[in-house]
Order: sequence, then C-alpha cells, then structure tokens
Amino acid sequence: MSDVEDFRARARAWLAEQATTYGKEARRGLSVEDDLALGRRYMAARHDAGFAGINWAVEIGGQGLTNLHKVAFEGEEMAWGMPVVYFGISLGMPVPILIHYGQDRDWVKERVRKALRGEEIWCQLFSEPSGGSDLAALRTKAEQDGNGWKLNGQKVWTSWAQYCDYGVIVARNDPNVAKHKGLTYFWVDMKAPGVEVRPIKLAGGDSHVNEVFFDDVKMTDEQRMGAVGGGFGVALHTLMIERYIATDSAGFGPHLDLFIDLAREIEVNEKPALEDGRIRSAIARNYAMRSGLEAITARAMKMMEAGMQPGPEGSLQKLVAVRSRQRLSELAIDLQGNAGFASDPHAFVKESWTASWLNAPTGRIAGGSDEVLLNTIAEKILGLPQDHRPDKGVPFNQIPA
Amino acid sequence: MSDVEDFRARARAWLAEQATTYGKEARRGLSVEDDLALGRRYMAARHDAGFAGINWAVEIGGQGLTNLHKVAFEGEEMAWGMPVVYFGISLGMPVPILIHYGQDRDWVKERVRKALRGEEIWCQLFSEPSGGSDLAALRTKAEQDGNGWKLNGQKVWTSWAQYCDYGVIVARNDPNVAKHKGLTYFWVDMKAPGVEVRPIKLAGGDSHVNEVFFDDVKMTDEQRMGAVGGGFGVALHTLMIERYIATDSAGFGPHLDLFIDLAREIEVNEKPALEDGRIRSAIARNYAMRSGLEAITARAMKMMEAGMQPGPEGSLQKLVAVRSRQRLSELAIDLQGNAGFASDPHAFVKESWTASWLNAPTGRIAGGSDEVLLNTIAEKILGLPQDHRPDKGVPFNQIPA
Amino acid sequence: MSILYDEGQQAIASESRRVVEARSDKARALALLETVGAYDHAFWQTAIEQGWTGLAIPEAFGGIGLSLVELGIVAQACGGSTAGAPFLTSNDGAAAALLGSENEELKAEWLPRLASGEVIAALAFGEGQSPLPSRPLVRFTAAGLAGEKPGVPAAAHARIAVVWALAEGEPALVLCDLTDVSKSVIEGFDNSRGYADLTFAATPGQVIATGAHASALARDVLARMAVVTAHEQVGGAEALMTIARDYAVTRKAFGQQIGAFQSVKHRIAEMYGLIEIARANCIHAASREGQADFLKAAAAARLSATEAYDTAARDCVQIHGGIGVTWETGLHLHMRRARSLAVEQGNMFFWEDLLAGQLTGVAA
Amino acid sequence: MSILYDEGQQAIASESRRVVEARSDKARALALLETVGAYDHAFWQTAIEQGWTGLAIPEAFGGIGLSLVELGIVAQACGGSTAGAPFLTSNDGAAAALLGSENEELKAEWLPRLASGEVIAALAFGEGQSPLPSRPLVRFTAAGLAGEKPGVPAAAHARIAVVWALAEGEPALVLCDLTDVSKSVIEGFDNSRGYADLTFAATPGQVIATGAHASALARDVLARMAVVTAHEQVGGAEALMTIARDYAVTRKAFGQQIGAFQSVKHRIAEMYGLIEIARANCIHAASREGQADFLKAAAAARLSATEAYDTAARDCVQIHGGIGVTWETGLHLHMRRARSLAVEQGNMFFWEDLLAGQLTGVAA
Repeated sequence: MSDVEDFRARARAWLAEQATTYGKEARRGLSVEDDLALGRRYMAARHDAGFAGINWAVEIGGQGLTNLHKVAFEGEEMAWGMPVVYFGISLGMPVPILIHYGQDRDWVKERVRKALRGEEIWCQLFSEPSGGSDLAALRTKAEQDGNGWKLNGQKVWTSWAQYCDYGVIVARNDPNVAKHKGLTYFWVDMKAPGVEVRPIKLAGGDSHVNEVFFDDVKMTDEQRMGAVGGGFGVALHTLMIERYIATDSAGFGPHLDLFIDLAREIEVNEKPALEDGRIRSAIARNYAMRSGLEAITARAMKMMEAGMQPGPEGSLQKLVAVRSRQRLSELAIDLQGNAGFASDPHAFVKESWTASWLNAPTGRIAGGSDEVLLNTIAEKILGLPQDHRPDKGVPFNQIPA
Repeated sequence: MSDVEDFRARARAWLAEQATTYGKEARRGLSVEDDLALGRRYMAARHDAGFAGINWAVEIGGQGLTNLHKVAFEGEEMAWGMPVVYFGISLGMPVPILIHYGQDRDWVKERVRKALRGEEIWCQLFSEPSGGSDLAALRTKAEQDGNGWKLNGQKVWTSWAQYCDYGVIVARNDPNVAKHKGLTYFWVDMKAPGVEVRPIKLAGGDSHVNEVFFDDVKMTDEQRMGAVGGGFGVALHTLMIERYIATDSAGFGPHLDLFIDLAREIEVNEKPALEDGRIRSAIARNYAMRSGLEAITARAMKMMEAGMQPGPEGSLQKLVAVRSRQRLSELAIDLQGNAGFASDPHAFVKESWTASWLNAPTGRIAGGSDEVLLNTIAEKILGLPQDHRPDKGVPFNQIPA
Repeated sequence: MSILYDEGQQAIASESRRVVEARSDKARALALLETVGAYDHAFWQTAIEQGWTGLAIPEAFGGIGLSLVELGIVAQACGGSTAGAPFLTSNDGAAAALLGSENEELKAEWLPRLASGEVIAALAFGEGQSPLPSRPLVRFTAAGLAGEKPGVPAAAHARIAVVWALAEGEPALVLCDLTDVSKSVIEGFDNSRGYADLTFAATPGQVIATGAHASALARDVLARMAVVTAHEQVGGAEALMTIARDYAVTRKAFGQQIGAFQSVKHRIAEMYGLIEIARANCIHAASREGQADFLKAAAAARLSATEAYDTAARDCVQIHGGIGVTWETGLHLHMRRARSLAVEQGNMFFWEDLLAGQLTGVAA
Repeated sequence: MSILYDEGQQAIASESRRVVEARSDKARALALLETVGAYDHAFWQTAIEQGWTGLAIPEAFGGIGLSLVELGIVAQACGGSTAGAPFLTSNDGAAAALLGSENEELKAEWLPRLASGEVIAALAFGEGQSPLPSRPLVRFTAAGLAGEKPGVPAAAHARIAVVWALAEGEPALVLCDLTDVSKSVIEGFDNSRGYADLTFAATPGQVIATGAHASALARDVLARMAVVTAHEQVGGAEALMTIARDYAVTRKAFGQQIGAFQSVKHRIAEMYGLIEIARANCIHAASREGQADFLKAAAAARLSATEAYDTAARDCVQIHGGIGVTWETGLHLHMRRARSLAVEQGNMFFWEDLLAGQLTGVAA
C-alpha cells in the first residue's frame, strides 16, 4: 500500500468517526447559520486531527504532504457530506495567495491558522456587474491615498461574503493603460468601515453569493499583494493555484446510482422504466461519460504520484459533468410524472433531483462558464485563435461601454 | 376547389401519365448520360404540356401563373422522381437573371425556350477555391479588352458544368476598391475557347460538380449583366430570386415512412425495434420536426394565396431537415447491424439510407452551409450583430491572404 | 379551420398579449413561488373579465363559442408572461369533457359556471407516472369514488374535478364536487400551479361517459389540453428568445456585444428554429380539432413545444451568465414553468409513445 | 495493469503511429473503397513485419505476449490512418477464443499461425441485428455446421472462422475452415473491411467451447474486440480533430482564420472533450482485461468512442465546407470507417443495453 493509500485509509477511518456529529444526517434541516457553526467546529476538529492544509508547507502551518494526499482526502470527505462548503473558496484561493504574497509573515501565519480552523473565512472579490466573463474589464478603483490606498466600487457574485472576515480583491489603479495592465491586487478587511455586503438570492432560493460595495475603504500599502499594476498576473495565479482539487463526475449533483434507484420504482407507459430503451440509453451514456471523467482523474493521480504534470484534459471535468447533470436532473423529474412536482426547497443538491436541476445553471456559469471553458480548451490546449478582441491594447478609459 | 388546386389536379394527372416513361423506375440503373438524355426528353414534354416556366411572364415564354402554381407543380413532381435534377439550377437562378438583365432580348427569348425544353443548360459560376462562404472574396478577373472583356481565373463547385452551354459568372473588375465593390456580372459561353471544365468526384462517388478554368476567355460587353462594379448586387439578386421553391421536410433524403418500414423488419436486442423506446422516440421526434416544417410550408402557401409575403421561418427548411436527415440515415444504417454494410453506390438518395447518409454532408454545405444559414437567421431575422469582419471596407488587394 | 390567423384571431393575439403583459407582475409571480397553496387571483380575474374562461365554450352555455385556435392564442400570451394558473387549460378541458357527454343536465349545470370562471375545475386523470392509465386504480361504484389521484394540477383551488376511474371494470369519466374531498396540497418548485393529491372516499360523482366512449373522450380531452399547454410553452419560449436577443445586443464583453459571439448568436438562431417549428405544429394541431389526425397533430405540437421551451430556458439563462441565475431577474420563473408544463398533461415518454403508436400501429 | 502508459507502451505508440503513417497511402485507400473483395495487403504485411499480429498472443504460441493495452495502442495508430483491414481485431479475437478453449491441440494448431499472420480469421457471431444472439440459428451437429451468418467482417479474406452456433440445444463456439464454405462478398460503403455472408452446409468444425463456458467466452471475446475497435475509433477521431484544427488555423474567410469563429472553435473543443473521455475509457477498459468489471468498462469505452468518432466525422467535414466532401480530400474515408466501426462488434443499442443490464441487473 502506497503512502497515499495509507493516508487515505487513515482519513477514511477518521471521517467515519466524525460522520454522526458533522455528516449529512446531522446537518439535515439546519439553518445556514447553524450549519455554518457546525462547519466551524468540524474545521477545528479536522485541524486538530492533522487533516488541514494537507499540501501546504509545515512552516506556514500545513501538513507538508503532496497534492495527491490532499485530493485523496477531499475525495473521501466528499462522500460524507461534511459542512465544508463555506470554507472551500477561502482555503482554495485567497489564503494560498495570501501565503504567497502576504507582506507581514507573522500576521499571515495567524490568518492561515484561523482560516484552517474555520475561525475566519476569506472571500475572493473578482467579478463585477459590468464584467461577466471578462475579468480585466473591472472598474473598482484603488487610488493612492497618502501612504495607503482608498477603495471605491462594487463587486458581485462573491461567495459567502456575508460570513467573511477578509477578502482578496483586484482593483483598477490606472485607467489610462490597456485594461489588463492597470490592475493591482490587495487583501481587504471585510469588517472595515465602508464595506457593505448585500446577499443575492439565486434561482434555487438560496443566497450564498453577494454584492459587495466599497465606499472610500482605506487600505494600507501592506495590504497590497504583488506589484502596483501587477494585479492581473496575481489574479491569474489565483485561478491556477488550486489545480489539484477533487473532482466529481456527477457534476456536484446526485450520483447515477440514485437515478437507477429512482427508475427502479417508476413505470414508463405502464412498463418498468428500466426496461425502456430511452432510460437504458440515458443510464448507459451517463455511466460512460462519468467513467471517462473518473478515468481521467485516476490517470492524473497516477501521474502526480509519478511526479509528472497531469494532462490538460482535467479541465473537461466541470464542463462535461455539470452540463450532463442538468439534463439528467430534468429527466429524473420528468420521469416521475405528477409525483415529480413535489420538492423540498432546502434539500441537498447531491440528494434531490429538483435541487440539482434548479442549481445546475449556476454550476454552468460559476467558476468559468461553459463558453469560457470551451474557449480556454480551444486556445490553450488546441492552439486555436483567440476571438476577436476589439478592446485589446486600448486604454481602459477609451473602450466604449 | 381553388384555381391552384385545380392546376395541381391537372399536374398530377399529367405526371401520372408520364411516370412510366420518365419516372423513378424508368431511370433505375441508367448511366448519368442516359439519364440526362431522358431528362431532356421529359423537359420537352413538360414544355409541350404547358408546365414549364409556370411563374414566368407569357412574353418571355412562361405560363404567366403565380409562384403558388409553380410550387404546387414542383411538390407534385417531386413524388415521381422525374429526371429534373440537371435543370434545377439552370431554371432556378441563371435563366431568371438572364431574363432580368440580358441585353439582347431576342437572344434571351431563344435561350429561355431552349432552357425550358432542356435543350440548353445554364450553370452558375460563383464559388472559388479561396472563397468558401465568402462570395465577395472571389479572385477571377474580368479585364477590359478593347470593347469587350477578358476573363481569367477559376471557379469551383459548379453543378452540372460539364453538361452546360452557358453560365452566369461574377468576376473582379477592380481590385483597388473594397472587396464587394469591384465585381461585375456576365454570362459566359461554356463552349468558348479557353473554358475548361474538370469534374470533381464527391464523397458519395458522384461527380456532378466541377472546377471551371477560364484562360483569356473573350466576352463582349453585351454579355455584361448589370453595371460595371454592380456584380455583388446582381449576385445577391440571384440568391433571392427563387425563394418560392418546393421544400422537402425529409431534407431530400428518404421519407420517414421508409424508416418505419425498415424498423418494422428489425430487432433491437431480440425484440421488435418498433417496441423499443429509443426507436419510438426517434420516429416521434422526427415526425414532429417534419410536420412542423410542413406546417410552415403550408402556411407560406396560404399566405401567397392571400397575396401576402410568407414569413422568414421558411429559411429554416434546409438547415433543419438536412441535419436531421443525416442523423436519421446514420441511425437507419446502425439499426440494421451487419445487414447494413451492404449498399448500392448508385442508389437513389431518396430511397437508400446509405446514399442519403453519404451525401448528407454535401447537403449541409451546398447552397448555404449550416453556419451561414444560422448567421443569416441571427442577423437578418433576429437583428443580432454581424460577426467580426476585419476585411470590411479594406481594398481587395490589401486583405492578407 | 385555417392555419393562417385571420384578422379577428390576430386581434385576439395582440390584445391578449397586451392585457397579460400589462397585468403581469414579476414580484407577485416570484412571491407565489414561495407560497404553497396560493395562485394569482389577479390573473384569474383578468381571464374572467376578458372572457377567456368561456372562449371555447359554445354560446348556448354562456361561452363565446370560439375554437381551440383562439384558446391557443390566449394561452400563448399567458405563457409569454408565465402568467396565471393552470385553470385556463383545465377549465377548458373540463368543459370539453362535459361537451362530450350525453348528460344534458350535467352540461347545463356546470358549463355556464365554467364559462364564467365562477367555478374552477381540475382534471384528475393520471396515476403513478401515467397521465391516462389504461386501467385506473380509482374506482367508481354505487358508493361513490374511492382511491387516490396524485399531483393533480389546479386541484388545490378547484371546486370540481373530472376523474378518470374504473366503474364495474369499464373506464369512466366521472364529475365530482371536491368540497368534501381530502386535498393534500403539494410543496414544489412551481407552487402557483395548485398541485394537490386528491383522496376520494365514498365521494359522490356523476358519470360523464363510460366504456369506449369514455376512453376516446378522455384521450381527446388530454390531447386538447396538451395543445393548449403547447401554445403556452411556445409563448414562454418566444419570450425567452426575445429576452436573450435583447440581452445579447445590449450586454458587452471583451469590447463587443456578446451577440457577436457565435456561441451566443447561433444559440439564439437555433432557439428561433425550435420555436417556429413548435409554433407551426401548434397552429396546425389547433386547426385539426375534431379530425382523425388530431392526436398525431397534438403529439407533434406537444413534443416540439416542450423541446423549444426547455431549450430556450436552458440557453437563455446560460447566455445571461451570473445575472441569469438570480432570483430577482426571474428567468427561473420560465425555467420552472418549462419543467412543470413539460410534466403536466403527460411527460415526453408518453407523447413519444402515443405518436409512435399512431404512426406505426405498434404499441409500446 | 496501470492506466498510465509506461515507457515501453509509449514507444509502441509512437513507433506504430510512425510506421502506419509512413506506409499508409490515401490513393490506395480510396481505390479500395471502389473495389469489392480486396484489402490492403501492404498494411497486413506491415502488421506481420511489426509483430502486431501476435502482439497479445502468448510467447508459447509464437506471439509477443503483451496485453490488450498494447494491442489497443496499435489499433489507435491504425485508426488514425483508416489503415488496414479488420484482421488485426478479428485475428486477436480468434486467438482469445482459442486461448479460452481447453482443446490444446486446437490451440497448438492455430495460435502460431494467427500470431504470424499467416492465417486470417473471422468471427462469425452475429445473426440478424444481434452481434451475439442468445439462441443462434446456425446449428452444429455431427454433420457439421449449417446455416447462415450475414455480413461477417473479414470473412471475405479469412481462412478460418470462429462460429457462434447452437449444438444440441446448447451454445457453442466452433472453429471451422472456410475453404469450402460459400462466401458471398458484400458490396458496401467500406469495401476493404471484407464483409461477406457465410453459408455453412455440412461444414466440418471443431469445438472451442460449449454451454455456459461458450457463452461467457463469446461475450468476453466480443467485449475484447469492442475494446480494440474503440481504440481504433479514438485514433480516427483524434486524427479528424487534428485535421480540423489544422484547417481552422490555416483557412481564412471574411478576413480571418475560420478557427476564430466560435462555431468552429467550440466544435473542435467539444471534439476534444469527447475524445479525451473516450480515450480514458479505452485505456481503463484495456487495463481491466480479465477483471469482473471488464464488460462494463468495455461497454463504456465502446459507447464513448463511437460517439467521439461519429461526431468528429460529422464536424470535421462540416468545418471544411466544400473541400470536405470531395473524394480526393478523403475525409469520407474516416466518415465511412466511423460508420463501419459503429456497427462492427454490435451497434449502440446492443452496448447500451448490455451496460444498462450490468448496472441495473434488469434485462432489456
């Protein structure tokens, strides 16, 4: 048994012990606030047990293990439905960037520890109302203000901002240069005067994303991460930093087994659904897609284990899985006929076809829309030309709105 | 019974009489040359019977009836598999344009009569190797030469050029102006010195399209149609002139009934294919698509009957029907299992699933590719913006090749 | 019946659209999503005022005496604004069932009240996953109706129901008063549709039709409701296409209108294709009311309209990006309605099989 | 068996691709399309020289003793050039069938000749539309084989066949010499595949396996051939993607590379997705040879590889426009091969049902 498999076994044993306290059944019916509180306790326990910051350096408070150990733990953890969703972005992007770019190292170490223990949460303030898929089009201004900076503007789609203590932000420090050149990266105190967070209710009824308004928010120059004007590069680094995350061939929706279980109870035109060619085809095709994605992940793990860089095909996971989840969820609802009208608006997405279907469109947009992912595959992997970009090289304040 | 229905009944009666001489069964197994000869005899008979040039003016040798009469006749004619394919483009675009723009009216009248009787065939010389979907990118040169013109260059995808007597052509008379402004339209004698026709074999094994080379081919100025530099406008007129043509919801492939007949004889996993949900779904979906296209056509006919302009949804016919025919043809082959390997390379496309499948890609490209049709719908009907066009307004000889 | 709308029909189309748009309110619709057991009273009042409730009911019974074509036109307008409750469809379906009855007393009692909108009706045909089971489990005997009908649209608010039941081994359509019937209102993703489970226990009922007559009538009524629903779906799909198009020419990314990107542009063009095919099928089906090929036409309309609405819902949201998935923007009103309408009157499997059966003569 | 190719396997991949590309000839392949009853002798000679014919046959029988993984790698190279004849697949399938036999004499007689490529084998399993009928109509009695096997790949050129037959009411795999068997060579759309109808009449045969052993063995052999074919399909799809990509960056329209249009660009990106999923499934399936989940893995590979090749064929041609449909450009070689490979070893319905059966325990 390899070191990773040994680690995986230890993780599984520990997780099994925690499940009754923190797992899916313990969480059922909790309000978001209570679930978050439970999540903070779980994070503390996870930190105590030595499963936090798995692939981070020991000096900074991590376990000093490999990406492979981290992915193995996450893969195991996912099966239990632990309340970790509030901390995923925090530990996934802002905190690693803070580790890399933060100026006051003692302060950074304290933040890392608190973030790992769920005592503090970080958000990532990138998107803006006018920006969409176009990160470099952002308008939030950071102006020199004495020795520090003054922040004004608006961000949007900021996950869990209403519960966050800190955030990382990209702002425009110079509108007179080409649009991706006039940006600078900072961390910002979410409790500072002038920061206002307004939750956005989404189509599924939940409000885990927010608008965040900055009105003359003061920052010291110590809050700057990276060079003045170097924000776009740091932002790209952020997007690259966590390439090794556990994937889910179900597209973060229900497992195919749940579909089969459902179909087993159902008739199509008064015959068992599982005998119907259309249902059989849906099951078989879905399995083939999922097994392919899982084989891609398994190969990536083997490559990491062998010290190699996994191939770019890993970038297919979200694109393929979430799109497919949307269709399968629709099908599961339709299959049930009039019985499919009933649904619990607060059901878990991985258990309820209705919740999965209602939230699938968000999945196809958040963290890189289908179209952005296709463009990335086409340009970065296949070398196809970039789309027409009339804004290229034009000073930001001269691009027509 | 309306006038059109009366006309349709007469047409049907006449066609039924001709079927044994000219119809599908009479044509089976004929070489292209023999089939063309039969076609010429049919065209003469059709002219004699008063079913030629149905919607053309009496002065020019037509019947002076409406578009509706023409479409009604074509709809009826299609069912018999008459050998008219060689004359479709000739009478559909070049000859109507000749009627509109031809300078010597007596000469024009003679050409019209011979074209209607199948004694002469006209082709349309638009596409060029470097052009693709971009008509205005053509390079064939027409240079002033004394009182006339001298033609040099190459055209491609010219249907039936090897059997043609005349053609209409667009050539570049001025490379120093924007690309769609320097074009002029002519008719050209396909038997003139310097014209060379080379058939192109297509994926299905047939060679009905050609490359045509022009090497110092002389034209008089009487051969010019429209103003010097006005060729792009005349070409667009050509593409618009025959909007009222019979449509085929089968995408010019086999009727859905043939699929049902096939499926009736077949098993899917040792059960009757017609009981399998996948096959039932394919049949039902295909029927729904076809019946929708047919209802669009029927409504367009009613509108024409009422003196109204049919809606733009008619432009969906080829896009939807041919794409769908490609999938259904694949399915029909697959369904047969090992029995589907056998096929006659010279079978009729409307009878043979293999012939239909092999030729479907040509159908999706010829006469406006899927992508061009989608762009046209998006821009012309829905008012969406044009694609980026870096060539716009740039003199032709300054566009990078 | 022509497939070309005449002037009167065109007037109904523009007027119904105008009225529905003027009286629809997104905030009200959004609030209804989170309220179990309520519906849009303002819409129903509008439907009554406009005479839509009696549109296709003969004048002799207090209706306007128009046809399925005109009802379809109004349904399309309602669909465009995700307006209303399912009653427009179900009341007309109940009226169609009654009109097929030979019981003149029953007609005289209920048709005028359906026409006026005073009474709301539900059609309780389905059981399990079948919208019209060949042998329903709900029984009708001398003791009345007994058994359960799950997830019946409009049932939460209906005064009467037309029930598909088995009476002495024979199928029957039975009209019953719901006043004393146990209703369990369903909480779901599109609450204003008034879904409820109905449990009959010694519920008195009156026979509309029995035996082969009942079977044919029930199938025709279901097909009729499917055609009305298909119009509603086309209206919804068309509204989404217009929203998508308007957004695509307004919103800019990377320095240009997003509608200039072919992934957006072609997607909207494909929507247009699906919608025009569905629309043509809908008009055709409405014009074939009472003809031998009505079932085929209804199935074609139903299949293509569902595909159009589902695709438009998916793609319109996707084109909008983040703004498309917010509660307030409300595109999810259409997304939810697309799903509820895809299931009401029978899912795609039912209609595919019915159509394939009609075309091949082979049962599923 | 690891799903990560080791150095040896990577060397086989690059070497087999190099050899196949160097020795493939488009003009020869095009000519074969119009010649009934011929195949690419030059390719087969190459396969023999390279040792591919015995790649997965044990060294004890004159083979190289490698696994399905390596055979898949070679098949992928062949697929990229629409190279070869179906014998690589069928000879290996015949060898696998023999290796599953308990008849050592039979193994000793034929395995070395299959390994050397001296003998070409066909697998005659299918009847009607089933690639493996539960009760074959071909009978094997003391009088020999009797009955017909339609459209057998490779049969036109094969010296021996492994036949799926019924022997005294029990299934059986029977090896027979085709020298005296009546072959009707089929004219079709991909003639180099050597399809022929075989008619057995008192044809002598030797039993490879009978009863449950024969059933399990036949299914395993079919799944094995499906995995080899899936690799060939992935190779073809990948070649088409590369061709499409190269064309999209070279060809210009409206003043820009056509690859800048999202309809082209996204289509190629989608191809990439389908291919990578199919490739991962193929490698996984090859590595599961002999394991309990081999059938599931084979079916997943087969389904995704067929989808990838079919989509790539359709879209690569479409991206090329007119030039894509000419005979000389030859994209139709892939289009035809995509179709023949989609049908050989059983169509999609067969594999969907087999996989669904494995996953649900419910038969079709």
